[in-house]
Amino acid sequence: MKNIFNKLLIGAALAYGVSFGASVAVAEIKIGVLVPDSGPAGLFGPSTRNSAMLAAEQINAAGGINGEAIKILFADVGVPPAEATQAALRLWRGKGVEAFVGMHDSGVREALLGRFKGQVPFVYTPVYEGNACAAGLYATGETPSQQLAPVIPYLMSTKSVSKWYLIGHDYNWPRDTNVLAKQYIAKAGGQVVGEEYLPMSVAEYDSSLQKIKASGADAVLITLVGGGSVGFNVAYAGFGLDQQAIRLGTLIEENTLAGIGATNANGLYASAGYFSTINSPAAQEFAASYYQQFGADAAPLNTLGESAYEGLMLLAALANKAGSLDVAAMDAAAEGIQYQSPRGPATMEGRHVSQTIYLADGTGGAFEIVKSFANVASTDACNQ
Amino acid sequence: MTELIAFAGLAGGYGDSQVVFNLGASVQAGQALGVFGRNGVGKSTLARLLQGSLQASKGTITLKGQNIASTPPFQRHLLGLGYMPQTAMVFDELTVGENLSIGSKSGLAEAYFEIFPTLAERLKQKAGTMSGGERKILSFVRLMAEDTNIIVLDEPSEGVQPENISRMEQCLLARKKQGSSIILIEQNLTLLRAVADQLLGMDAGKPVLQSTLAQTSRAKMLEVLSI
Amino acid sequence: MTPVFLLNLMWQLSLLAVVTLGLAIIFGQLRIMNMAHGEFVMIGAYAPIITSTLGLPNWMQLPVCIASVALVALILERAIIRHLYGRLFDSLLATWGISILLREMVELAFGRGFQSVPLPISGTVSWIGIDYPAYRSVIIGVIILLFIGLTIWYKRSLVATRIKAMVNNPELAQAVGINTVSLSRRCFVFGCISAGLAGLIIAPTAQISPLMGLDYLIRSFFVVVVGGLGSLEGLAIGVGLIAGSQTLLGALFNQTYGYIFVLVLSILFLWLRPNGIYRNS
Amino acid sequence: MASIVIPSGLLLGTLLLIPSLFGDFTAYQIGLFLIYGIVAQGIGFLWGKTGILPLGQTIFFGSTAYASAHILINIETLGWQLVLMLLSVLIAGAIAYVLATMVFRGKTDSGPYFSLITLALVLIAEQLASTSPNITGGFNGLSGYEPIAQLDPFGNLYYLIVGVTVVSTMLLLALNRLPAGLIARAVSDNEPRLQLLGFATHKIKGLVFAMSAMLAATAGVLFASHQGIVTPTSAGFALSAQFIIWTAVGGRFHVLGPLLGSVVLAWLTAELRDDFIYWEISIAAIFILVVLKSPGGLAEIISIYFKKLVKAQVSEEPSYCAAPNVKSQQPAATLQFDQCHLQVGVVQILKGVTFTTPAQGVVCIIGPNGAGKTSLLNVITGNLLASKGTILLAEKHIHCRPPYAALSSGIGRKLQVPSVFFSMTVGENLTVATLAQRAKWYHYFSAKPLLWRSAYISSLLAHEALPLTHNLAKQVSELPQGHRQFLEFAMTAAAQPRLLLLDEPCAGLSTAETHLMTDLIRQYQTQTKGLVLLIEHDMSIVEALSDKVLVLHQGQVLAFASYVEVKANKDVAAVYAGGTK
Repeated sequence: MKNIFNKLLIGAALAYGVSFGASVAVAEIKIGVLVPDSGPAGLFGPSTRNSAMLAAEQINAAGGINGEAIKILFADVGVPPAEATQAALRLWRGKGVEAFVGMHDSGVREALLGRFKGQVPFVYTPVYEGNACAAGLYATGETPSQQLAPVIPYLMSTKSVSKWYLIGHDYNWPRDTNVLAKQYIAKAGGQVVGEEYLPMSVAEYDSSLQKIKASGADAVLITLVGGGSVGFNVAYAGFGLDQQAIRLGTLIEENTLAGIGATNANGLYASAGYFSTINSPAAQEFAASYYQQFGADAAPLNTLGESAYEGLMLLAALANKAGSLDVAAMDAAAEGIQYQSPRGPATMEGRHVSQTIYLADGTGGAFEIVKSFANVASTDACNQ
Repeated sequence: MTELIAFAGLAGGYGDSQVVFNLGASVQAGQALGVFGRNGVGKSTLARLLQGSLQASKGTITLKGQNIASTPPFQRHLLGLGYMPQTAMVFDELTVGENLSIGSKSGLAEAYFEIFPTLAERLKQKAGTMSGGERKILSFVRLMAEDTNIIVLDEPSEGVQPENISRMEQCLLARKKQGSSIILIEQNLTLLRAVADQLLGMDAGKPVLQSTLAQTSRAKMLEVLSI
Repeated sequence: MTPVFLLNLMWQLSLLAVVTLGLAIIFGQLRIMNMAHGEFVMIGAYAPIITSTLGLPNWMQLPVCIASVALVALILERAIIRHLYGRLFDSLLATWGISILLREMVELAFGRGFQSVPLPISGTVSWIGIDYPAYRSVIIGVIILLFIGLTIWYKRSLVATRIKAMVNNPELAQAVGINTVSLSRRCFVFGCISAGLAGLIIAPTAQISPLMGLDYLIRSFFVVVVGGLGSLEGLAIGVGLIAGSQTLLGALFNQTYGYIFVLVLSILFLWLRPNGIYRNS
Repeated sequence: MASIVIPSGLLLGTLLLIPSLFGDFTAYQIGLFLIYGIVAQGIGFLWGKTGILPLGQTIFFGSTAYASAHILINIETLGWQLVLMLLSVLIAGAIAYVLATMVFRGKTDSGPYFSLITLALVLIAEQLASTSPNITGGFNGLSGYEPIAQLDPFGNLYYLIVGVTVVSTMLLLALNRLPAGLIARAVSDNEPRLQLLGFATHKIKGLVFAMSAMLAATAGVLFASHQGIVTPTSAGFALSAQFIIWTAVGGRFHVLGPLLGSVVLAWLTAELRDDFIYWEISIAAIFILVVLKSPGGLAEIISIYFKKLVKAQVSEEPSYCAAPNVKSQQPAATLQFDQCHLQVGVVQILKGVTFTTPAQGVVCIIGPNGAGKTSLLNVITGNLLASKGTILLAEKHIHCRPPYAALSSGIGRKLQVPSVFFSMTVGENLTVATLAQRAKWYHYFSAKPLLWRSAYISSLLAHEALPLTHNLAKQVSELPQGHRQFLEFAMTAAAQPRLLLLDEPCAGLSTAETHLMTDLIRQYQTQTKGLVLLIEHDMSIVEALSDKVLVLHQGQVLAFASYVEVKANKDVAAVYAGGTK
């Protein structure tokens, strides 16, 4: 209960504090960071904000962008595209923001691209379906090819699985992901025994689980998102299907795993560019300063939240190399640019980031990295 | 004799419009007050003021010596006030049996099945599917079976067949003998004169005749009705 | 029609029945179109989390669930709902506002993240020749017993008749000595508690987050509409049609068809049989 | 006219100043809110006037947004683009009309069910939009097109939006002041009465719903150009719910209310959402408060203060003009019942009623309560359908048509408890009644018919004693019951039906008023030379008025003869033995 009061107090403080918080800026570069504060993705808001603040601090400590300090301004984009666009435009047109880092869904991205029209650099950071290409757009997030190309053959050989069942929500990202998944599975000598898409509005998985059971699948690729993923995985384990087939998810991160619960996570694998339990020095250091700065009970780190850090790091690297925040200059400088991050070394290729991909085992309720694949390039990137 | 219910200077209506003015009477145990008047003169409004679904804007209502002007209706019932409305007099969605068991000590109603045998046959029927007259009888029996001794009836004989009206009359007279007070609003003068001891004639919301039955001829009552 | 399918169907039916019960009471009996129904399910599902936050033992989940839902329901009834009896549209709008309010409150208190409640009974049991999750098996039994009890109570109890009477004819109800103010309040709180208990039952088998309520609202509404207001038989038929058709179509084709079919079915009922399929006459 | 031009002009002026005062970004924002406001205005008109609450306006908003995105992608020439967009708006209206008339046909109580139907439809629409990537681009939406006529959303497109907003506002303001608006208000006020005045209310509801749908659709067209992308959220329930909240808080009874609600709330949301974590809670709380305490919303509150500031002009006596004749004045005719039965549920109300009236005169219907008198009138008007037997008026079957068709076949009816339009003034009530059977469709869109005064109504109002004559500007809700009897009588008689059905017109009248009423009834009969059917308890009135008396008892005709004969009839005496009358 104490917790509740604390949060109420913080809320009140925020409400009062904000108007006084704006400091007088002297020769600063303002960067808009677009975070989901509301809606279903709202649970990623806090970790995204924190990661972005950490990145800004470190960028400034290292001399800023082209010698100027950066200041980040947040906007809530966890809302429908029309409202999200407005929030972003308010920063751009109203508050003099010169570049954007965005962590939001693809609908909002498309809406923003229609407004930015290459006039302002825009780093898009979350896991997404790939193939988004536009002037001034740079994607740091994992695309399906990166998450699946190395992981599927690895799991098939080490876990001796071959019969895959693909299940996802009925929209672009899962469908695009599964198109690639089917290629990789076929290439590794496996077969797809079922493919299914559920409407977002349905919270009932029994018939899908029955189909999985009947299909004799020994591996399930999950592209359900958020609450649907939690509900599915809980029911999955309840039926004892974890004894029949391993699960691989490309958007199962720390929050989702917490919702699934330790007892339901047996044989649940996740593939992503970041987990809070990566044990490289860079990742350890990042996590340590995150929890030091924002408290031990800060929103747990995860690949979506951390991606905002990546986005700002890439933006700084790009702008420094280009010598300005001019889109044409940055576009020219983009190819091959490298930067270091908690995820490991990263290289921009085709406006997407070639990066280390981690495979983690969620059994027991916490991700344990079982394998890392260095420098995985995206085949869903843009042709130069 | 004890006075069970009395009201004085009673006025009230709906919203801003006042419908009845300065009504007063008192009824002893074992006595009946008959209220009559043409359609729309405010008789039902008086009944609703007494029962409590309308709040009096002026005046007092005393139930067994206790002022109940601001007591909610369900408590008036618990104090012994029974009421049979003119319209919507039964629970249409409930069966006859449920209508009879809802407000009273169950079992009492059965005594009346001998008098009104049609009810006993229809215990499982929904009250709303019965005709107007049958519903009146159901509502009447429901009221009779209740554990109340101040009884307000708003046009119980409306649409009821003559033989059943005389049965109602018998029931009411029996209740008077048992010491209940009755306020009977009626247009059927035969029933009214058989039951009432005092009379209150109303026109345009005001009392126009207030007397005992003995002193009031039928002709005088008809005069009130065709003013 | 495999045995597993039948058990799944039973699970879905009993789950939807217990989730809808609260709405059937509040919408069906009190005529309050409670758009915040899902949020009461949600609060009930948070009961285990409240219990562990307070450091109470696990067996306290049930009392904590009842107490917390009852408290919220009581406050809302006194502050808002009691003004809405007999105002159907306004009840829809105001409870929509309430649902936002409750979601945001829970979010402030427990955060946006998913919560997880471990199964109180784990493993599977063997039924008619197949392994079925033990918790589900027990809950199916409990819900069936609960509804048998409820049906008997509903048929016999005077309270049920009095609620019906109150909704049917409030003025006469008062005249026969029913305290309608208090009866409506108790009825509303009871409906909310039953929604909360449904949440508690669901908690170990579903996602728990402040946004989960909407999952349970829409289907419950259409169950009540299709079945007809105000009777357990109607509730049963509604549950059977909605959960049955969705489960069947989900198994035969896919979930999207099942979902759209349920919506189309509801529209047809609302249009052609607005009083629902079951009318006791 | 001033009441339309002044607010619209002020609105136009204010909106035109915004870009230069606050810059093009604010104009862009306000542009979006105005688009939402247009949808809300449509909802406000529908909900505020007819009482129908649509929970799925984004069906129309979203589908025309998608349609116009496709048009902008695939069609090159501006002319064709505009034609197709207009077509999509019209299709939306047509679909809405068909939907509403189908649902409302034959029912007056389907309001809540209609709302739930629109809710289910919007859920279907959202589902289809997000899972049909080939048509809608799926979750990521449809984008990559230029706005209409290459208008810049940060520049000239704003002026187009302002233009549409002002046109929509003027349209609605004008409708409010035209007969069409009056009729729309009458629907939610008293639908059964409007039907008895010969209006097919399900079609009126359908038309108003179609209009609100077309406003939503027009806004959807603008939205596609303004945003450059259309996603399933534009066709979703969440946005629909927002529209409702904005409409309610802004005020559904005023044309500018929903616009104000949308702009203010959406703008505050955009400004406060990021920083004030209690914003959503505040909105919810405000919304609940409005629903409970102030159904008129912001607009109502503002207009109360406004009226305190600005003194209302003394309105001069309007100059009335002669109303045209009723569409078809039918000759007097006999009413014929043949073995007519009526069953409701399991109750037999009419059991083989047979009689034939003369073509002219006053027929009084008497009988004990529950004899079936009012039900008899109900089967004549079609409010209840006879289960067996035939009813003929002028040799034509009339027992199986809806109540709204009664008046056009020459049947007017006054109900037992005076049924008038309670939220209107006496004058407005009379206007609605005067429009009945006289106005052609275009008359509803012209102000002049509001000043129609038929010769008959003028002659009625000429009676100094008539309690309506000096109360024309008074609200009906302030009128005593007795005066409402006169109003309803006047409204029923306004179309001069050849068969006038009056259910206890003298109940609750004083002696003098009773005399006036009986005089009026007699005068009506002599003037029109038609038939009056009158239910009456008071035998003195029956004696004074009746040419013939129909005695009903337990659903059957006990006697049908002159007053003297009936009075001497033993059966009749037996029925009334217990009573006074």
